[in-house]
Amino acid sequence: MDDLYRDYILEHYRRPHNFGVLEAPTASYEGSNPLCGDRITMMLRLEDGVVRDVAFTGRGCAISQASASLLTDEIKGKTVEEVERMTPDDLLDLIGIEISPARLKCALLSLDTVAHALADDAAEQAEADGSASGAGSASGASSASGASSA
Amino acid sequence: MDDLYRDYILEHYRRPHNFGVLEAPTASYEGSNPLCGDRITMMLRLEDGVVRDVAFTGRGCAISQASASLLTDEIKGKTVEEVERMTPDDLLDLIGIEISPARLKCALLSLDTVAHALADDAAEQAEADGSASGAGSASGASSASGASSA
Amino acid sequence: MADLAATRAATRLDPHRLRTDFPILSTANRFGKPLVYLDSAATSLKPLAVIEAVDGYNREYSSNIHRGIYELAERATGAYEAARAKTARLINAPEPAEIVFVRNATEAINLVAYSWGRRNIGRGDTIVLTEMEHHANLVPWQLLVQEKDGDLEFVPVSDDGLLQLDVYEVLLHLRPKLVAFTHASNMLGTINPVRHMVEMAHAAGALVLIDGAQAVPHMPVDVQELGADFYVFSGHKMLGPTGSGALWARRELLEAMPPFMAGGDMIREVHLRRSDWNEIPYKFEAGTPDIAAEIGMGAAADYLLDLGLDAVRDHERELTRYALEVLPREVPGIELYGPAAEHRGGVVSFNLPGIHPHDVAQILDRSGICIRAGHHCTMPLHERFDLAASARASFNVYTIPEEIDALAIGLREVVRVFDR
Amino acid sequence: MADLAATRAATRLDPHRLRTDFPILSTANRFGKPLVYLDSAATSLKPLAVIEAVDGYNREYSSNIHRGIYELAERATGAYEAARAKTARLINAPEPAEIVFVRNATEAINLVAYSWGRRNIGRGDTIVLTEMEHHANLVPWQLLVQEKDGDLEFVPVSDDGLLQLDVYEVLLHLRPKLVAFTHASNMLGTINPVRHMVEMAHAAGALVLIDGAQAVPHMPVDVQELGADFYVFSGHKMLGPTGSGALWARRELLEAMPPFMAGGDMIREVHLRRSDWNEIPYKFEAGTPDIAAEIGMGAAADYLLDLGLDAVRDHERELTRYALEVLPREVPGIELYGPAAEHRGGVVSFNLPGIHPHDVAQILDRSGICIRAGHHCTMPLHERFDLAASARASFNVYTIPEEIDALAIGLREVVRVFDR
Ligand SMILES: Cc1ncc(COP(=O)(O)O)c(C=O)c1O
Ligand SMILES: Cc1ncc(COP(=O)(O)O)c(C=O)c1O
Repeated sequence: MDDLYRDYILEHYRRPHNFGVLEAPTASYEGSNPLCGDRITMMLRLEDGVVRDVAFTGRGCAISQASASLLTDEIKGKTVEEVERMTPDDLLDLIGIEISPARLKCALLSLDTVAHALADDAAEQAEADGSASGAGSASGASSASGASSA
Repeated sequence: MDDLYRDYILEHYRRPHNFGVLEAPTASYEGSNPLCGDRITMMLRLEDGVVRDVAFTGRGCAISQASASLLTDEIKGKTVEEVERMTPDDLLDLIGIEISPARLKCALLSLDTVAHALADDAAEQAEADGSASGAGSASGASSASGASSA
Repeated sequence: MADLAATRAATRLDPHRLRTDFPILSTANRFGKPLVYLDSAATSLKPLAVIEAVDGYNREYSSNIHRGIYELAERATGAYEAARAKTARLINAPEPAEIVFVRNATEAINLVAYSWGRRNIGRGDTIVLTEMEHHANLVPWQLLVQEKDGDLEFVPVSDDGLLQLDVYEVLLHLRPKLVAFTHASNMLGTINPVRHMVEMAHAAGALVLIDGAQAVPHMPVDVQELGADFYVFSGHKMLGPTGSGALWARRELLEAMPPFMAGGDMIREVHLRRSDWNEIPYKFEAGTPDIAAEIGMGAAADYLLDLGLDAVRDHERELTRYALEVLPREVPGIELYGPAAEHRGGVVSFNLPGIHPHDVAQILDRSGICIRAGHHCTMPLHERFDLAASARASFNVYTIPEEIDALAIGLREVVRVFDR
Repeated sequence: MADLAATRAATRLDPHRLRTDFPILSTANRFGKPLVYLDSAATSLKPLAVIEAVDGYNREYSSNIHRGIYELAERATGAYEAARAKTARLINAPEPAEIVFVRNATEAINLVAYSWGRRNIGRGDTIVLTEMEHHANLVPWQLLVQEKDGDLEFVPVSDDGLLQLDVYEVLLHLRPKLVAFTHASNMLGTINPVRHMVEMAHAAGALVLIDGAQAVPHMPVDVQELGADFYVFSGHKMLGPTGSGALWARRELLEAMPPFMAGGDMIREVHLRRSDWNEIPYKFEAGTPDIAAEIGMGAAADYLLDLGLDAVRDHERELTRYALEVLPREVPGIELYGPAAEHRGGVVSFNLPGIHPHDVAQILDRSGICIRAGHHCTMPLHERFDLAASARASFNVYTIPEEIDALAIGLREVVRVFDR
């Protein structure tokens, strides 16, 4: 009956993969969808342009939680460029169920939050590179946390 | 065919009675109906509580001009109290044609303006009486001119 | 005694019968399920009388008002002003001229904040609100006190969803210039003791704005008896069209207030560098108003007055009592918010443990059941109860107990989906 | 060549045929006279497509938007956002998100005056307007410069009803912050050289607001080609419902502007003492919008696009040319205002010597002919021409030459009544 609430979606919702806090992430971002009260923090450890590890915390509906669970599985081990190239459609394919317009923001919150985390990291890198010498360590934890613009 | 534009209405419009400037009025007021551009100045000479003379100037539609013409005929010689007691219905009876809601303001502008002139005069009298001695001449021309609140 | 009971019975609502007045109630969703509409607090359905009032204007006499000297324009002007008189009657306003037509309750509150507020609230002045306000009765005041360097204070809400009047009393010692609160909460359902609260505010020298968006559709409202200074509501929540709404305020207040928006109709005379204003209510109705919608609101006011607002209130209180009894019994674990049926309108907010309200709403939709999920434009109230979101069922004159049964069955299905 | 001519002929309007789309055109007045509606500049009649779009929402899927997770709400949200896309297409806006739905052109201008104006106009800053503005594009700026101690300057109008661009040039040397003018005059009919005027304003560093209330319904409008910064119009003048309208502005401008009204939907997060804003256009649409009316405006946009705005303009230019030829010939002594048909929209204002326009309108009403009499919300323009008032006939897609003939006959009757 319920296309949306397939077993594997509920499975990911009940026991999300990569749920928890990542020690010393190099990039992180807190995204939110105030309309639903969904709120999720994505933490990534990037090394040599590759997503070495990823985890998330937060609360939300089955769609947003399952989406985060599936997405984190997907991007672990991928290069940053590969992740940056991911489109909403890629994520929707991954989720594999039909999402109505009203739930699109729930489904895409995870990807949106990852994108923000990566963008912030890139901005900091650029700044660190630009500000030449000094304590310009590009590997300092970028725990940029803020509101997503989604 | 035209209930509104009876001969006597047009007659009053073309040759309004009491049209012109009154020398040394004791009360006067400029009323206007900005929506139509109607604008009329009512001038009265009051003596011992009686309207000794009255005249008006201004421009407006047939209804407002005929109304002013008929009204000035009517109030000449009446006591101020009698004039103050006149209601919109009295004036509409005088005009004798059926006025649609949209034209009511045109029809009543003359009465409204007379009422303002009398009210201003009364206020000045009261002030003059109140301010005791001095040059408190109650017969100075009250040329209170301003916008009607209609 | 028997006679009295008979009269009373005669004035009861027959919701099954009046449902035929609402064409949408005979539609079905994409799965062929009949509509179970439990989102009336967001917007109400519209009876034929309202639909046809709008359609009649659009089809037969659509023309502009106030400035036309031809039959159509006179008919439109007549209908528009008649709607104002009907709206005045609905809340027993002393005169129709005190009714300003606006798009919705939100615009009415913004009008007061801009026009009255910017002139009367200054540095250090306090406005008292409550923790249960809809964003519409909160954010405009935030903007105002930010601009004017004033202060906001909030009457807290108790665990059972009531305003803490003892704190209100203390806050009034701050001598606020304005107190603004909702007549009925759109999340908890709480009906506030507004008459008493107005008295207290007046005794402290404050003016009072009441947000009646959730009250006018559901109970008798008499602004003169309440003694309020400003009262606002939306047409679309009281069986009327979107785009209609009203601000009521006492004549002296409206006359002293500067205009909000400027343009045609609200002026008396315009020169290149100065203008003066038309009389009330036109001073506040700049430009071509939503003639069709306000005429529709007039028809809605008539419809409600014909039903009788006492009967409406009785009907909805019974529904609420029924829901508060059925839901906890039939849906194990359901968490309900808000006070007892006696103190609340037809609004029941709840959560199912471990299931996000969005998922609840989505699964109910399959069965044709429409409820709301989210923060219902009351984020601070949700924070107060430490909720990220809630689900809400809300009722109106056309709601029947069978729909509450359907909701209970639907919620069991939701639990089943998540438990499987 | 023949082919081209055929195509051109094929895209011409057939006003007689499309009149059947307007149910009101088959009504008659209290004397049984068929409707001759010549007051389209005040508000337009509505075609079935619009009437039914409104009625369909009210009957079949009336529900609130944006926040509902059920079928009705998704349908309503879809229709509302589709209307935004259609409205964007009508004026070739780069993206639908740049269309803010408002009640009417008046609200759109007030929105800009409050939100952009209060932040960007300061002491001594100049705003350039023209003498031919509707009060809607004059009084909001008067209020703004009064508050901020700024200045207004006015481009004068020549005797033949054209803006004096040489003076405009000089006024631009004052380096105004904003220039605001009407695309087409609702009294003279003048279509202003807006593209050129925008270029001149931009060269002088000013932003430009164009009041398109009398343009959008009648000719192709392309905001990108015009290069405007703000463009406003009303739905009810473009065959749409009352209560609908739009502000278009460039994304960067809208994003930088603070909110106008505050409440539900325009926020992202609300706390008791601070809030932040939703993305555009929602930041400017506080509260429940006029869903039904905006959906109706979308249908009107489609209707106009289907007719083809070039064909609409051609039709109305021909009508105007015909009127300017017939009226002076058939109605001795008639005084006409405004420029030649080439430079004007379907608006013809006039006076009969010695007869007040109210009387003209009243007598025409007996024959079922609807025209406007008064100052048409352009008092300063009437002062400029030393007129207390004028009569105005205005056209739309459904207007036919026979109605201009009827007007001429009616006006001769008016003269007869007054001369008898
Ligand atoms: C040129 C112009 N601007 C603005 C307006 C105001 O339109 P609305 O009353 O729909 O806000 C009008 C309508 O009369 C107009 O003709
Ligand atoms: C208590 C309360 N106030 C104000 C509003 C705002 O109503 P509208 O969106 O019609 O302006 C609502 C509607 O959600 C409400 O429930």
